[in-house]
Amino acid sequence: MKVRYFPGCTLKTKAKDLDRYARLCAEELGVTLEEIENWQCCGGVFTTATDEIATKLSSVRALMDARDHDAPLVTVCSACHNVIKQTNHAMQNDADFAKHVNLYLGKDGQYYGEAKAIHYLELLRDVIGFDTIRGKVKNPLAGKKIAAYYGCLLLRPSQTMQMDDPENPTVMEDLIRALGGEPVVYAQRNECCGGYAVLEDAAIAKKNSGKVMTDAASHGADMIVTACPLCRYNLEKNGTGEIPVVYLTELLAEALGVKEDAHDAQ
Amino acid sequence: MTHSDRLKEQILRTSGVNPLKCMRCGKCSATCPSYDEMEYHPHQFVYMVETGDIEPLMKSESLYKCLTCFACVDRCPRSVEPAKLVEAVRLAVIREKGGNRLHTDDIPAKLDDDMPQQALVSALRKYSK
Amino acid sequence: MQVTEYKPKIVAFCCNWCSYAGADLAGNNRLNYPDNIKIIRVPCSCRVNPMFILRAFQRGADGVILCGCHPGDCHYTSGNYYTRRRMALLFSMLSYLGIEKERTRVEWVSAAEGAKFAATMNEFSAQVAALGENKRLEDLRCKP
Amino acid sequence: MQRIGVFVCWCGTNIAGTVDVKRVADALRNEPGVVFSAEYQYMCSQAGQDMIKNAIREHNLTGFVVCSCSPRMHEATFRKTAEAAGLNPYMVEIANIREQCSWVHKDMEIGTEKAIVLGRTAIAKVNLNAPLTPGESPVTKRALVIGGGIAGIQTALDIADAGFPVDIVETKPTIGGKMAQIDKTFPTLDCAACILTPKMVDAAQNDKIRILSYSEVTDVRGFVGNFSVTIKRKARYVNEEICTGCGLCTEKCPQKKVPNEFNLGMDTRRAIYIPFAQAIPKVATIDADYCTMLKTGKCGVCAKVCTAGAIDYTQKDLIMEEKYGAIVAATGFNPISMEPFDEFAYSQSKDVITSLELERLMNAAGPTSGQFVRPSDGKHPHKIVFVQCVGSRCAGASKGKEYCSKICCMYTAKHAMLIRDKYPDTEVYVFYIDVRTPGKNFDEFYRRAVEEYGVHYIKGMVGKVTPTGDTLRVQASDLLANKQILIDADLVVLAAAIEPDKSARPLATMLTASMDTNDFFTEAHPKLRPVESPTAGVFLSGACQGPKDIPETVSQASAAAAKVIGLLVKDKLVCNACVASSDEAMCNGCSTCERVCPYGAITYADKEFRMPDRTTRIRRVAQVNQAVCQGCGACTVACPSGAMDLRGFSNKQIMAEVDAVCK
Repeated sequence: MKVRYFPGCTLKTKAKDLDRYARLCAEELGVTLEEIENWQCCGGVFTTATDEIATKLSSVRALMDARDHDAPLVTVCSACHNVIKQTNHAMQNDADFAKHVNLYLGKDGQYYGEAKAIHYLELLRDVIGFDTIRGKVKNPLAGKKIAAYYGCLLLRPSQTMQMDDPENPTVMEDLIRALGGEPVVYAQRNECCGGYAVLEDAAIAKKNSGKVMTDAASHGADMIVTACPLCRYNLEKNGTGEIPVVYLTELLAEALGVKEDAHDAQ
Repeated sequence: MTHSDRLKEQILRTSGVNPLKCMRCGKCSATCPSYDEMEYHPHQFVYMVETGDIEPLMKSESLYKCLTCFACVDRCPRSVEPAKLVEAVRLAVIREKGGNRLHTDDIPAKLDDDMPQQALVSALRKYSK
Repeated sequence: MQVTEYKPKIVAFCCNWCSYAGADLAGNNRLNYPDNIKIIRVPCSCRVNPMFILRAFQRGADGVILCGCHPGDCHYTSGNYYTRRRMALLFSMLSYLGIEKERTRVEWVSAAEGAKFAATMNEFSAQVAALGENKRLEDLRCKP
Repeated sequence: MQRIGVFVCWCGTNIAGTVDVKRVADALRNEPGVVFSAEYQYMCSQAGQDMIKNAIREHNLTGFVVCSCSPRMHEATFRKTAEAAGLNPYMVEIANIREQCSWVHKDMEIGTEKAIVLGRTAIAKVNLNAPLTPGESPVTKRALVIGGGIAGIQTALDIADAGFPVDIVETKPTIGGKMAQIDKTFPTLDCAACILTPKMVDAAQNDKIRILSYSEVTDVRGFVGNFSVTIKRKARYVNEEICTGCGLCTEKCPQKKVPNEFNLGMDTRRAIYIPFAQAIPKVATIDADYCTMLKTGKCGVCAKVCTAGAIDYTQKDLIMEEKYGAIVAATGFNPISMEPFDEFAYSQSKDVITSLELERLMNAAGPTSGQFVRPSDGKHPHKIVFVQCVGSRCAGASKGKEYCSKICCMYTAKHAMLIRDKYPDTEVYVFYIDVRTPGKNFDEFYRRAVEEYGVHYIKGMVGKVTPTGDTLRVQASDLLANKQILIDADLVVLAAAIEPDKSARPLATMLTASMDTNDFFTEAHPKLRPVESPTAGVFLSGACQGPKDIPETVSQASAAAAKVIGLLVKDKLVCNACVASSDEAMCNGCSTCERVCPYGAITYADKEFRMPDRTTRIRRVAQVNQAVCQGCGACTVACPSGAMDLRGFSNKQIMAEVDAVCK
């Protein structure tokens, strides 16, 4: 099957691994990620103000593309996903907002939230299925204690994201289990890493990322896995450095045995 | 209508938040990751907007410490959504002329080789107009 | 020549358990309200058939008010909820027919709200008086 | 044609002061149907009533109007007068010319004019009055109590004391309910078992009380005084009559790994079990989900060791049908699931527990035999954090209950106090939003926890609990100090909100008893009829009606019993005469009235009708049960064909009143 794919700015630059492995793994699992043409940056964060319209247009255009192709819109980057899903939710539930957006769109077309925005994890869980993935694992991550790090963007606001239980999420843990690894459950996995505030006040990022990493390490994790480039940056740069941080797709690629191919291709 | 009344109305409108729903439990502040860096804490944002005491908030550094991580929003028992109030007050500041917090000239100094673009665009969106 | 002040004719339906008792309390406390308001006792506000209200307007009433227990306090648990829904529909239909919304009202008056009853009646009477006589729906054959 | 009398009362000067009563009497004399009109100083006096009786006889009156005070005052008086003179009491109408006229207006002219209109309106109504006879129905002199907690037990004991037989239906193998699981009670700190178990024994020994444990109500038919109830007695695979409760089987059963629900899963029991030592009835029950014999046919240890021969693996569920005059719902409450509140790490750490779990941990008969230790490692905790309002007072999109659970402030004070008393080396923190302690000696109790026992009460809420190694890192706000604080606790106790038992909703449907949005039973009147359901003959006891502590539950239980006794002492029930009735010729059987009836008073029957061409046709028509109808009239307005009408407030009568008012 084919799905529409919104990579986002970071995946084209600093987080190329996240993007490359996402495509390879999806292909291996029978799904083609078709990149949307001329996509524009999502803006990184969703502005909650009710009168912020223009900042959300790039997300709406991406969603329109998915609707026109009658396919779900998949993102890997947690931030892009958060912005697009929240925008879609607002288009579906806030008539006033939708009206304003459609005035901006004008002759480009109209949109009322018909498309479905899903995260790569939802693609794995709900479309492909963890059982299928389990069957395709070539290099099980046996003996590896892996701490899933959700951060804030994947789960919250939970009413809108509808991804998982915001306080006790299981999707990444289930995936780790399917890949043969041993998930490590720790309380800080859904707390913020410090996010973009690293530009404003690196101390905040240091404090929060440190807390997350210490908690994961104290529960015996060998590594932390994340879907967000900024989380990875903060954990690596501002964490305690106790354990390595890897991208979710990288881990998946390793288990599915497509990671080497990628290296060969390079 | 006084200036502070107008300000309050503007904040309530842009945020879509009703501070009267607050029951003063303080769970927002209990869960806030930036609490110690803030002068005014999430529950104070809610209370001060309710009482119309908004100007001190606009002058406060607290506006730039919120991570928009939505922990306060998700865990609030009354669905008050304090983070949206912080955002509305911050927008009231940075939408004014000269209100930008982050200036493009200052950015190169803040970057390092690994910093993802995502951090930059997010910060620009949050701190500048 | 004596000029008589125009007094609108108003029918007030009061439920037996709350509003009728509220009206009694208004009387007990000697609170004034216009004499042109006449109360008809019903067991519950939900007993008021839209037909009764149409009949009142046909017979020359200038305003009709329905009083019941506060929502959640209905003696019959849910009667006033029916009233609220039925009357919302009826009043919008009446307004479509040209009977101003100000001529009709549903008000919740508890047995303890004598003062509210009197105040409501004074206010409603003044409101209807301001609109003048009701000509719509009125059946001239019913006029003396 | 009616022959109507009119009696205008002066009420001393109360009416006569602003109403010219003579003019009123004279004016009304000319109204249609009126054959007699008079005024008198006090119509409600004996002399006034005699005047009415004489007029009835002399003028052959078929009905009369009294222009006097509010019908809420003396309608009953004048109805009795009518009855004494041989007139149907429902042929009387009152024109309220005191509260609605003389007391409201000061001007004699205005007062008199209005009094005449009010009198005319009442006459217009009486002209259409018809004699009404209230129906009667017999009463089955036996009560059913659904739920065997402290509420159900108290209600049953009180009803039995008055001499009426009572059945208690309890789904669990024993009565006792939540109170049996509680360690101590506030504000007296006496042990719950010590005050509960004697009551359980009383219930068991009372020959008027039958305890149907391990049973469920599956169907309810009938109406007040005449309920017919189907009860399923679940197979317990032990003959209740023979089992002596010696407990040998529960020691020998090889299946040891069954989570013990009485201790909230904190320890295990056998597949054959007696929930706790003082269980009533004290007989064993086999848990079919775990019994090896029932699942595979191989074992039979319990049958072998039972000297009484009480084990019966072939037992089947038994369905019984019983008749009752009154039903009491006492289905109680449960703490809500802590699953959606995992910011407190309930699923992540064994040392995050609910308050009810703490009760079992502190109880001498609990999983730790009263040793107050952490569930994870069996060590004594030194720092304990209590979190109040978990899942209570939530609104909007959040995941809890909107109401205050009412009991948590007090039991938390109790827990904190008991721990500080027994283990003074323990530091106890309580995070609260508000401390709500209305109740006799309640606030004093809470203050003692703070002032005498040194419990740290902190105004604020816990935001996150992070299990780290040995301890639980509690991140919370201290609103008064305007600080975010971190406490490394050994144990975190969550005051979980309480909710009605899940069985309440289907039961309410069977009883046609109404419920609120939270699945608590609704009372007939929130202030004046708090222990009755709006459905006649159904009464409410305990926390199924709303969150309650033990003293409140017991008061309500006794109040419900008093109401039941008041019903059962009657040989016959006199119904409200002003009830709805359906004109079968007009009814089209659409069911609209049935749907709006709050009492379930309307049923449908297929009836045979003779058609003009002498054929017969069967049609479905509405029938109002006069014993159940309360006469609100909702159905009369809902009826699209106009078949439904309300006696005493008929469409024609009210129309006539409208006409008279508008004349």
